[in-house]
Amino acid sequence: APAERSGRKVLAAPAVRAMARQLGVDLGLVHGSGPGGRVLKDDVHGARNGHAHPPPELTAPA
Amino acid sequence: MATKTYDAVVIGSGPGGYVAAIRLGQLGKKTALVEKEALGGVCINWGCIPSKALIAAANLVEDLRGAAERGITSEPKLDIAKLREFKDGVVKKMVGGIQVLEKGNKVDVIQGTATFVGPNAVEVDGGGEKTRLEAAAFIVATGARPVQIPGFEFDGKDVWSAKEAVDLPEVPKRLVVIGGGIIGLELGTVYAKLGSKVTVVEALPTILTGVDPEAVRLVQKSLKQREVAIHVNAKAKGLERKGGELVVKVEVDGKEQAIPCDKVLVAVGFRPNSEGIGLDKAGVKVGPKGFVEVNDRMQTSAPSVYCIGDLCGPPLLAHKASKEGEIAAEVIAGHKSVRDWVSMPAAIFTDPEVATVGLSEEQAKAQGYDPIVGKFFFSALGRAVAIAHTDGFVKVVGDRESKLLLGATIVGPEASDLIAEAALALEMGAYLEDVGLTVHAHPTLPEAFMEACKGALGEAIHRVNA
Amino acid sequence: MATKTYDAVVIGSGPGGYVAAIRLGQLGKKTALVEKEALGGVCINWGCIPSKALIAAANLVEDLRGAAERGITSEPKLDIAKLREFKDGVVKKMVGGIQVLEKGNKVDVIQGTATFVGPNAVEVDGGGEKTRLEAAAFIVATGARPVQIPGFEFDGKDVWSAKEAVDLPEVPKRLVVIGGGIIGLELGTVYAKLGSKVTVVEALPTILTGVDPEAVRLVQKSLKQREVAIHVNAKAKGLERKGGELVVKVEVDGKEQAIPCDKVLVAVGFRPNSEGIGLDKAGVKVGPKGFVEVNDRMQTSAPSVYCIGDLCGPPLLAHKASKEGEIAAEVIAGHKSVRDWVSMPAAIFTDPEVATVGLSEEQAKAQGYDPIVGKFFFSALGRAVAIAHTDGFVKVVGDRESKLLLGATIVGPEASDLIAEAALALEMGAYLEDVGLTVHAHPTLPEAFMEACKGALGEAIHRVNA
Ligand SMILES: Cc1cc2nc3c(=O)[nH]c(=O)nc-3n(C[C@H](O)[C@H](O)[C@H](O)COP(=O)(O)OP(=O)(O)OC[C@H]3O[C@@H](n4cnc5c(N)ncnc54)[C@H](O)[C@@H]3O)c2cc1C
Ligand SMILES: Cc1cc2nc3c(=O)[nH]c(=O)nc-3n(C[C@H](O)[C@H](O)[C@H](O)COP(=O)(O)OP(=O)(O)OC[C@H]3O[C@@H](n4cnc5c(N)ncnc54)[C@H](O)[C@@H]3O)c2cc1C
Repeated sequence: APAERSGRKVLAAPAVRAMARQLGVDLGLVHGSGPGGRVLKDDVHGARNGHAHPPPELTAPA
Repeated sequence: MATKTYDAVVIGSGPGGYVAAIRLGQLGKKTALVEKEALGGVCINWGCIPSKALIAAANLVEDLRGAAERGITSEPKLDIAKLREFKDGVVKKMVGGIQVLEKGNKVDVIQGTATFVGPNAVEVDGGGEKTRLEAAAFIVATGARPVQIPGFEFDGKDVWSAKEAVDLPEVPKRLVVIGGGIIGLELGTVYAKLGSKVTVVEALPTILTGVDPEAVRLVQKSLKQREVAIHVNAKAKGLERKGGELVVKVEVDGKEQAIPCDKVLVAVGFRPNSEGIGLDKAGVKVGPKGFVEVNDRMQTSAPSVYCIGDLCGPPLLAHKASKEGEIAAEVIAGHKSVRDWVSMPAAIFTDPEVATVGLSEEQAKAQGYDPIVGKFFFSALGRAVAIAHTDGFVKVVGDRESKLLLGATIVGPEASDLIAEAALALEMGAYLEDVGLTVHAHPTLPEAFMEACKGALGEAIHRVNA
Repeated sequence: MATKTYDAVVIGSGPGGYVAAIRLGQLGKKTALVEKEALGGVCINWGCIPSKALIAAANLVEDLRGAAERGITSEPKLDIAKLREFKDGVVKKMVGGIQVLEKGNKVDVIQGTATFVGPNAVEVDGGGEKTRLEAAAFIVATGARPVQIPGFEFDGKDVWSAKEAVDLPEVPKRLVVIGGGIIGLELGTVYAKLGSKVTVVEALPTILTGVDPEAVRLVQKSLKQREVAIHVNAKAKGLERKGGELVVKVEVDGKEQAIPCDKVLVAVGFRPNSEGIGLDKAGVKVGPKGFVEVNDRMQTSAPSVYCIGDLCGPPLLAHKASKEGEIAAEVIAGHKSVRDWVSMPAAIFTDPEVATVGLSEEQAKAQGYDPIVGKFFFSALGRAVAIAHTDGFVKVVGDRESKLLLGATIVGPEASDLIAEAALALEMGAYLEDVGLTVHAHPTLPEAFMEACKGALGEAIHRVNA
């Protein structure tokens, strides 16, 4: 993904990154449900509860 | 020798150290902050803050000179002593503020020079009296100092460092500034506006190396309008004193020139203050250029020692020092904080101001992006025209494929403030469209950022798209 | 009568209409823009733009008056004719810019008054010559006009509307401003700074109704420092002319007062220009207060007619009009655009400036949030102290549970520019922490926004947290 080129592994806002660190979740393994795959807080929660790769129907835009 | 024990000891009270100490206090750590000179470090005492007080005052005088077209005429008189007093008052106010903040966060401020005697102890020499401070963790934030060049040793009289220049002892008739970087140009501009005939001597092929060339062109144009002479590819070879005046010898393209003047300001860079503080005793590894090596949690090679700010390397910026101070404090307090910023904005308070964040077009290419660029000139922006500050532009760089915003360069009125929105956009992972779709109040300067982002997508409103 | 056919016709060339036309052109629609007066509407000709040109000039004069503490003394002389010329030049430049933009986007600009003769046709009266324009889609953007009050009919001589006040025909010795809202105070402040003795008469219990009371207090304080008299709960009853001077009769708490003056500015609101343009012929429903009813795609009750800007209701703001113009144009071009903004910033160019976006604390409560508030005063910010503009604060409102940012109020230097970052933050769905973790350049004004966000979380650095 192009985002990798800027040295940023995943598209996520600072609060989401901080939360993932705190919870010990690897953002690189989280499916981002935001625009363009942006990882949101809910995605991190989901990943932590064992849904590292949620089924696509759960992440399709509403 | 008395011994005191703390959870953490911070050495150096610049924007790195004083912020780290506040944050440690906030997080419940018993903290000492050791400072050998004035609280606040370079930034508060003779850097960011006082330089900007002078710049703002000089800008006001300058604004006046250009105000005749708006029907405002005046012959401003300048009382340098009064301006210096104002600047001193600003510094005093900020230093007092830091004192209150440290106290409010239960930080002990200790006056003296700290030297490591082991990985968990420093000795503080407070002028005669010595104290031993023991702690589980140390944050070293001793900053950096101006580089001297042979033949131009700082004497506080004829040859100034930034420190003397910011102190504004006088407005010399003729000032030679060696070094056309940020600090040299910020201060050179102040003196030019206050009445000095300024000559800038820069060894590299351009002033403001590393800054967007179009931005540099605008700064250069404005310096020339203020009759500032600029010599690039020029090496300062030596200084002579001839009957009351100074003569700076300069080599340009192999030919020697002599520039007579009354004061010389040398602003060619900063070197880290890593010697003489016993870093070896603590087991801290120092890199080849004297900067302390750290990882992204601000940890050095010694498990008990953290290092932040100018001391651990570029960019030498106050807000970088403060951010690293917060991170180090949080790591000491057991948080999982890490240096993971996407954007580290930089502001240059020349005239016009220049501010940058993220990637330039060149950097984007170098990182493998196919960049798209959007540009909007302040001369087309209602707010800029209304306030009679139309020099400059906003330029944004995005990724052609994903349309992610990658960086921004802003030149013009309030550029230093306007960059904040771009920094937030980058940090949030915004697309060009996110900025373009966000309503921006009219008439305001940030509309230019919005238009530049739209322009990169071929959808600018106030510029005919290519 | 000649007939021309377009894909879309835009009526009214204010910031709503002229932007809509540009966007339609951009999207490949054959477009006409009809204007009966000057291109640019209220905003460009006697609203946002020229008022800010006057405000900026008045601020410069004012800055000078306060500059003695910085060692700058001067006796500025003001040439009103010259300032008016400058302001006219600013307007001319912006109008010229719009012309270029319309042309560049292949929009036909037609001078004249448009009246609907059916849902798909208007007649344009260009002074004698009439043209019929037929189109599949119309965007109506005829804006609004100042409200008159009985006894104070605008005569362009003694009783000014904003239009005359912005034109700056003279600086009256004594000016009574009826209406302590945004426009009345912005212009009242200009005249006070230029030398008028200003009295504000406001019918409600406070000036700037709806704005954060703390912000209002600061504006009020600064008005009083400029010797502006403020009467609240005061009803303007009538105007008398007595031997060369005017006397405004005011009722305060049931008692009548007489305020002698030289000019009266009435700024008590705007009413929509929905009459006389044949909206009924087009089948467009007009609401009880004269505003045209639209849905979130700017569609009226008539399928061919869209309506944007002041004409379709509050807030009466130029950037709202422009945004709606873009949306209407995109909907006409088949895009799925919709009015879905989270943030609609508003800027008030008083002294200090006030800018708001999102929810206030009260609004947050009313919407069922448990709000947390963070506040940071400019008096504690290095940049503000250095530029000698320390009045004001940034106040942010967040949601206690989720820590989402809900809104911001900024009072102080450059507030109108600083609100952009907050607007983007809201639009991006930022948490308080997102702003707090974003590096902000030092020393700059937006650091106050960062500190306020951190403060709401109990983690401000430059303020001792409660
Ligand atoms: C003229 C000028 C203008 C500038 N403008 C800007 C600007 O606009 N924006 C910006 O971001 N940056 C600016 N900078 C750079 C900025 O000042 C530095 O990046 C910043 O001060 C670095 O902070 P620091 O905490 O790392 O160290 P410093 O501020 O250098 O503080 C180090 C402190 O450590 C103390 N110290 C050293 N050794 C010991 C010891 N052994 N024991 C006890 N105390 C010790 C020193 O006395 C000093 O107070 C400017 C610099 C200058 C010179
Ligand atoms: C003194 C002042 C200061 C202001 N400052 C600000 C500010 O700082 N920020 C801000 O956001 N807003 C400001 N406003 C408000 C802003 O000007 C309006 O919100 C904005 O102009 C509305 O735009 P519009 O396109 O809806 O209509 P308008 O700008 O009112 O334009 C309507 C146009 O339609 C034309 N028209 C009307 N009927 C017809 C017809 N039948 N045929 C052809 N043409 C027709 C009119 O001649 C006019 O040019 C200010 C207003 C005033 C008076």
